[in-house]
Amino acid sequence: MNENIIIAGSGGQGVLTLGLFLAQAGLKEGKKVTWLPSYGAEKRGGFSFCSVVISDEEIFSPLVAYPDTLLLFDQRAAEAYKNSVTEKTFVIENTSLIKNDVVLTGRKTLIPATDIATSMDFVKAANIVMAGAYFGATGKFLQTTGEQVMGEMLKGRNSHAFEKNLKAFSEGMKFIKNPALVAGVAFIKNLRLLKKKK
Amino acid sequence: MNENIIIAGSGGQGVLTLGLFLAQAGLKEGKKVTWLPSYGAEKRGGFSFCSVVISDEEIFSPLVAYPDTLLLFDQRAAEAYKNSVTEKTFVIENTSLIKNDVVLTGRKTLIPATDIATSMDFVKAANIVMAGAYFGATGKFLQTTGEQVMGEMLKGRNSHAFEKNLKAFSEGMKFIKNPALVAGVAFIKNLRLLKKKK
Amino acid sequence: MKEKVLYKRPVALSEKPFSYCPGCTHSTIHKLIAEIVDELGIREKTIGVAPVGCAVFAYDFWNFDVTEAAHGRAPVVATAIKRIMPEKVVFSYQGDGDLASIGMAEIIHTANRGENLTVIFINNTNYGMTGGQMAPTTLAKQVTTTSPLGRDVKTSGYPIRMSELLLPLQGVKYIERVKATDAISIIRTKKAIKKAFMNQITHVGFSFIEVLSNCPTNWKKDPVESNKWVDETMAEFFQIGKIKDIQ
Amino acid sequence: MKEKVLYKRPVALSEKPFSYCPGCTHSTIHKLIAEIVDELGIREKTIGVAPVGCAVFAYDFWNFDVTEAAHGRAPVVATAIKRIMPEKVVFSYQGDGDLASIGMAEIIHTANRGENLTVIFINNTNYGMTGGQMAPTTLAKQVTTTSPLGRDVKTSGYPIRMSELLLPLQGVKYIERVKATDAISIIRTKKAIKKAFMNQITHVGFSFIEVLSNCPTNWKKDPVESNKWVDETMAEFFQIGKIKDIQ
Amino acid sequence: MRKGKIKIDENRCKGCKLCIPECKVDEIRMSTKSNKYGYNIVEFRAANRCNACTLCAIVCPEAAIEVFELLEDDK
Amino acid sequence: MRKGKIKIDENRCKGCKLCIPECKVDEIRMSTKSNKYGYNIVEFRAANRCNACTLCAIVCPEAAIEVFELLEDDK
Amino acid sequence: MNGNGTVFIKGNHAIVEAALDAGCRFYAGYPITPQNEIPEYMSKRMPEEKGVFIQAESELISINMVFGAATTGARAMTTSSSPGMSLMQEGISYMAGAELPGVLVNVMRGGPGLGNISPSQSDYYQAVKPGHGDFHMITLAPSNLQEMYDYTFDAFDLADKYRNPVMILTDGLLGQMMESMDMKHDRKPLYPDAKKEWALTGAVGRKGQRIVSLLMDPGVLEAHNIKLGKKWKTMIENERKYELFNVNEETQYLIVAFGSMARISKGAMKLMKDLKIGLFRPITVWPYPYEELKKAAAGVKKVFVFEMNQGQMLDDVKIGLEGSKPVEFFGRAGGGVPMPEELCDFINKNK
Amino acid sequence: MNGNGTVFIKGNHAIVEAALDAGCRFYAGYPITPQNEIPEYMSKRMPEEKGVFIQAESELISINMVFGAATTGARAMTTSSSPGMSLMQEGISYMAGAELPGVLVNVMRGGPGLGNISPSQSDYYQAVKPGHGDFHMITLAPSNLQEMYDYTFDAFDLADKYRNPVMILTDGLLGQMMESMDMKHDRKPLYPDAKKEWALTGAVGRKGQRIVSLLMDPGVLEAHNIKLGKKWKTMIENERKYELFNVNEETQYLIVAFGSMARISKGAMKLMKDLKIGLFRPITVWPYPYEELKKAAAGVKKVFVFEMNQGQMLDDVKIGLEGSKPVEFFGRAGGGVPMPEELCDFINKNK
Ligand SMILES: Cc1ncc(C[n+]2csc(CCOP(=O)(O)OP(=O)(O)O)c2C)c(N)n1
Ligand SMILES: Cc1ncc(C[n+]2csc(CCOP(=O)(O)OP(=O)(O)O)c2C)c(N)n1
Ligand code: SF4
Ligand code: SF4
Ligand code: SF4
Ligand code: SF4
Ligand code: SF4
Ligand code: SF4
Ligand SMILES: [Mg+2]
Ligand SMILES: [Mg+2]
Repeated sequence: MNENIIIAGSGGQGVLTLGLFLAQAGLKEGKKVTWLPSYGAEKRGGFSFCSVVISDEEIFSPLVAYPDTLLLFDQRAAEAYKNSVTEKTFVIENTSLIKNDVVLTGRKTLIPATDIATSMDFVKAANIVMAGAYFGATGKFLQTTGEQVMGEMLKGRNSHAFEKNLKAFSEGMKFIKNPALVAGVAFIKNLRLLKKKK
Repeated sequence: MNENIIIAGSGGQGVLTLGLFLAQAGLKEGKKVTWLPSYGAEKRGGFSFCSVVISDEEIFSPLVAYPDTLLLFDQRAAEAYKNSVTEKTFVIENTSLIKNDVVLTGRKTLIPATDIATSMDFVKAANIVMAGAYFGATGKFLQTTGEQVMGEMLKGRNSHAFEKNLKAFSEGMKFIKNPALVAGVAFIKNLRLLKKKK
Repeated sequence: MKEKVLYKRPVALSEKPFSYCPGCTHSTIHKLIAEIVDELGIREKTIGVAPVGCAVFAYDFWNFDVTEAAHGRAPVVATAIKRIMPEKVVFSYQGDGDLASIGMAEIIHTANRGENLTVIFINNTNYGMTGGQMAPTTLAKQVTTTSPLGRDVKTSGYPIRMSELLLPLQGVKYIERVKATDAISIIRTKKAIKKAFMNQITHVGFSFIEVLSNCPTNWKKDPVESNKWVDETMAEFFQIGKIKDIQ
Repeated sequence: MKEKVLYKRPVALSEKPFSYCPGCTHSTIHKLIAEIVDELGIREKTIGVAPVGCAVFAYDFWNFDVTEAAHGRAPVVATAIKRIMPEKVVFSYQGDGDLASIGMAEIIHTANRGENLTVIFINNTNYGMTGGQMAPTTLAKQVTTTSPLGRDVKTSGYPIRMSELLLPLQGVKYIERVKATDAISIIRTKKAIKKAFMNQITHVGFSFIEVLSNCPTNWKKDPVESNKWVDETMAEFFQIGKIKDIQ
Repeated sequence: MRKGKIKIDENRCKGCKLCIPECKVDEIRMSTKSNKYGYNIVEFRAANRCNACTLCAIVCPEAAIEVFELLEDDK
Repeated sequence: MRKGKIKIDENRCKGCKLCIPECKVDEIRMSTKSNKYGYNIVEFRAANRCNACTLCAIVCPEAAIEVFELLEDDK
Repeated sequence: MNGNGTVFIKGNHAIVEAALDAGCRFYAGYPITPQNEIPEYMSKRMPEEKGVFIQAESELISINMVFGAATTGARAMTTSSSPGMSLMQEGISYMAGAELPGVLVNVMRGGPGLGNISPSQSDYYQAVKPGHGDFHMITLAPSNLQEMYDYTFDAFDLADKYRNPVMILTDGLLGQMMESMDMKHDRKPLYPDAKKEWALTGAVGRKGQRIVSLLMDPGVLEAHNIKLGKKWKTMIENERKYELFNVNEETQYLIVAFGSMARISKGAMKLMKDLKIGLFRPITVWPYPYEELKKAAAGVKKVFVFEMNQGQMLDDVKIGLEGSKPVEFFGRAGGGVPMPEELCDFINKNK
Repeated sequence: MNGNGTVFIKGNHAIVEAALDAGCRFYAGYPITPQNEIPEYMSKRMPEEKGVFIQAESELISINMVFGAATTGARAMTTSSSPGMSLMQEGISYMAGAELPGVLVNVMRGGPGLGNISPSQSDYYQAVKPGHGDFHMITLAPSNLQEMYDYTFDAFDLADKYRNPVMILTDGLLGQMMESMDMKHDRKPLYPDAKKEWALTGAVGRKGQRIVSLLMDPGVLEAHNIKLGKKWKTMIENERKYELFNVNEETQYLIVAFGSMARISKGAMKLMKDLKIGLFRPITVWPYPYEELKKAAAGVKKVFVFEMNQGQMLDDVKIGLEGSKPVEFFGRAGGGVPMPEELCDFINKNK
């Protein structure tokens, strides 16, 4: 296994935590892992992104240029990363904040993560919804691994928090596994893409 | 001509000014000259010394290790410089402040410069007395050169100052040129030296 | 119906949107400075010196000449500029980490020399840009990323009141501490900053305006709550008002 | 007749004669510190931090542990020592160039943190060691090697009164300005310095003693005249007395 | 009473909500819109109560609000 | 009155003259001597007026002066 | 976290844990990206270990506090990033002059000036040739988190061994990234109980002693410098450290790279298995392993020098090679971090 | 004084006169031996020329004032000695980053730390490899008073030509000594009237402009660094300066020395006329005239490197020679100044 992930969005969206979550999942399944945030603390509503590499072998470069999986949180992120997508890239887009489809290559899955989180009255969990989408869509890690990691990362917080997060996670998985829902979103979004491909 | 001079004493005795005086005399007579003070401003009653090189040719090293002429103002200076004296060195010692004769090599002339200056009620002019001694004893520069330089260095000061300095200068010359006086001082002082030499 | 414009974006601001966090006082003060520059008609002779701190990007937002000093050194950069071009209007703009921590010597000596400058001091009780560490202005017991248990005055000392500290220096002509938490206080603040600029133009001398400011992001409070905290907690220790005024 | 020793050279002084100029206040204060260390019996737990300035050689004269800080940084060197060994008696000894010019940030932050230290501040209105240049403490109109026409307060500012400057900092417990121009004032000075040491021993906190000092060499005055200038001219601007005292 | 209106530059508004309490006549509220930077922004109600007091503009950190006084044409 | 005497360490004295005015009984004066560093130093007159007040020692920057009280043997 | 001493940790946190394990009980530091996690984490961890944490008000204050702490014999550290390190140059020189141990960490970012906060190696020059005066400072350049931890620990031992400041030269990439590594909480510091006779701990039963760097008497400073020079020679003899990776008789090209760039170079080597490429990685960039480099390069056709700067270590490579091999340089500047593919391209074009 | 433009002058004063002649109208400096005569003399002379003299309260303040002055387009200078120069490293990097001209003079003294106040060349390292980040600074090393004056003047021209700080690297020997030299009051500065379009003089009829060194947008700092790198290449091409003295086909030994040490070496050569010794003197110690050195050494048996430090320029000699010649080093450390005789001895023993 050699999974190169980029997660991109804006400060406050939980981009780095999502990266950490995936990294921990990798570790839990016995992989080598590196996690690299966007450099330093850009506090002023700027970009936020991170590279996560999960591999069976020693990892040399923790920086990912052409990801195997790309998780995009918002429009700016999509603009910024559209060129890092290759034919082999699998893209997960948060359609709640990406209205204008600019990623024209790669395989793609769409999920209105922010809307899902908002509907749970837990807007901060959009990243966990994205995590669920990642687990559901790629199948690279066991769902139970994800749940275990979540438990560890929320250690010390009350059980309510844990359950809410778990819910967000499974909502993400559920959404992505429901072909109808995904297709519903993806159909419209990908029309242009399909046209181009032809 | 290649005259390497060291002047040594303590802060406040006019050691550096004496060096400058000799340097200017050299310049006035068309020589190349360098003047180098003790490094920096050691303000706290410390050593004061300077190297003056006067030469017909370009001067490379402004630092003098083995002087042709060594002017010593006080005991500490004598202690510090006794080892830089070679057979060819000509030493002028201020016996007012050098009670203990430690310079055992080289040719030597003794002058109670501070006493002479004090007797003129102008204790600060001990260095000018020493300058006179230098001019008188070495004959390396014209007396008139010395007087001219003095005039230039005191430019802007009142004529009284000039005359007092001139007086000190000529007292120094006079003393050194009077074999009786010099011998009188030198005789006692050099006894030990003479004994050693034998 | 005809429309009369009562408020519009000042000309001395560039088109670029502020990169500061929503509700941040930096934006408000940037805007006020631009308004004042417009009102005094000095855009062509104003030179700003930006700090190292969140406002390091100030040059992107003001449409007059701006340079950026090393961390803490803005007042001396401004001094050199003003000495060379005494007819220009020169100001430095600094955060509390910049001015009250690393730049303590620079601000004191500049103030003491009585340079005919204006200094705008944005006190938000922490190092905003680097992620909310404790600053010399952090309140007692305030939690920051480097005072996880709250500022302990026994080891870190009490917060420094810069305005009061500069008070005894004879070169200092005008000091006022203001805030910018609502329209009324913003109007007062503008008046103070304008006066500080005028002091420079009329050769009165060194003026210092301390603005009690928020940092919603690092305080982990929304802008409205942040401003409330400024009003209620911060302003209790850092008393608002004119501290010195010599004409 | 028997002889009873009423005054003798303190044990906390080394044998080495002071290298300071005749009549220099540095010597007097060095001696006083040694007397106090003797009297308090703390030679074995005193650690001094010497400055860069004429007193850079202090380590040669005190017979207790001494280190030498970079120019202006003595208070922070002392802080680290004291924090690691709170049971020791730690003081810094600094000139006005060292403390009030390059070391301004260090003294203010140390004072503000309220470090339990003693700072001895030798104010002789110039940079003695480097040859008498203007210092932040140089009096208005005073001629120095870098103010050949006398200090111009319009460009160089007024002299800084360090004791008053530190006054508002809450961490500071004791400030007194003294002089050492005759036996009486020396006795008073000794009392002040001793109190500053005692404050440290009894954990009262940061104490600051400013000693109006002479510099006969650079002032080009003999020691007696120098002290007279301290009494008459310097002490007029820098008022002698207790400035702060909190127990 | 004076009549006024405001114009909010949508792409400058960061939804900080500081303007809302400034408006004593409740002419500003959160909208459901996000701007191109993803900020949930405020909107002018245009409920005809605005008196052009400018307080909202004064408080707006982003200089995102313009205020107009509406003058009777015949004046 | 108390009787006293002082001892001046010749090689420590720098001839600064600060002690001279401190002695209210005029027991200290410039000497004609120079010490090994070339300083013209002061001397104790020993005119039997010293009262061991220690002021000269207190003022001496060089800690060059020691002060002794002279006690009657039988006391 | 992952049991058995293995933790998944951030580079900046690894430095803190190593320092504490090595017995560091004094830390003073000032915020600067990308090393803020060090003072932040320290502010929590140091008090737990009963040590002194001070948030200094500037980098000048940091380094001079470390100076003060070192005079007491305590193990002390400060950390910063590029502009902050520039401000410490005087203090570093003072520490070396006064022969004081201490550990300095530079988590480099892009320069010059304020630059940016991306990873960079552009302080190599200043690290290996710091401050004024004749002195040297051992400088270790880790290239993964295990080394961040291990070498920080080593740095304290080396500092005490030589009574000299020691620097960890790393960058925002290693400081910010997370990776697994083994914690060695039970590693024993060298000389943990060694009585530092020279330290200022109060003149109990002895004369006062001093720690100074001013030596004005003629000749004394020169003698001191010569002593420091000898110490430096011993460091050169004993402390040169480097890694050879894939260097053998068949190696045709040799990459020379340190720190982050070395690990990225390994990534490139992995992509180019058909070319016989070896890597020489100086671990002590000062003392530089000159002879070892020359030896490693002996059989190769060409030497490639890769740095995240415009060619600073290149000078040392030239000194080491003494003109024996052609050298090609590739660098990324101003915070640019290359991908392995870029290095492959460069090698292919210039081999 | 001696008519015809010839004056007998102190090195430190020569620097002041040169700066004023070159149109320097802003000086900020802080006292430190052995350069105190510069601020002292400046405090008198600068106001006479209607320029700004400020006694800065620290070296940090000096350099940052020079930064500020430079933003206005004014010619500005600061001076210091070794420890003070260490404190300026951040500021120098900022100036280079912001592309600001300015002249810095380092009158070196013994180090490390406070060291002493004797002449020394032990800041060579810091001078040629200053501050953080990728930047370079032309550094001129005069060896007599004429050059103190001439190169200080040149420094202002070079600074403006490249919008970069330029350093004069000299020492207490040259700063404190007096010697005769020709004053050239009527020499015209290059670009005296050139409009510095980039300067901040008020945004009259234009948009506001900026002088900064923070470049956060991805890639922008890298592009800026590459631009600075190109500028540096131009400096290397155009500004290398050196002196050959007694170097010809017959030369058997080559001395390499700069500044004071070069003149003392000439003194030694004079004493050893029977040996065929030449001198290679880098005048710009940065950019270092590597190729010229190699060429000069081509025919000699051995190269002697003499420095008033423990071998700092030696690195550059090695880079230049590329192992082509054996090298012997002699240095005096900690403020020691050799006599020509010592150099002769060393040559005789090691030739
Ligand atoms: C010499 C140096 N030290 C540290 C930093 C890192 N740094 C950048 S901004 C900043 C503090 C900013 O805090 P403040 O001045 O309060 O401004 P704010 O962001 O709060 O407005 C620091 C420490 C730096 N750039 N340079
Ligand atoms: C960084 C640095 N800058 C400047 C100096 C030079 N210097 C040595 S002593 C001194 C000033 C001393 O003045 P002050 O502190 O008033 O002490 P004084 O000699 O008057 O007692 C200076 C500037 C230095 N050693 N280091
Ligand atoms: S981090 Fe704080 S100070 Fe900086 S822009 Fe955000 S809110 Fe304002
Ligand atoms: S120079 Fe001044 S301060 Fe220094 S020792 Fe002499 S008199 Fe004292
Ligand atoms: S101008 Fe006044 S009344 Fe109108 S919207 Fe703004 S705050 Fe409300
Ligand atoms: S104050 Fe300005 S930025 Fe904030 S919500 Fe209102 S319009 Fe938007
Ligand atoms: S002790 Fe008193 S009385 Fe005796 S000599 Fe000294 S000052 Fe005079
Ligand atoms: S006070 Fe001391 S040093 Fe001065 S003259 Fe008297 S004995 Fe000598
Ligand atoms: Mg702040
Ligand atoms: Mg002083």
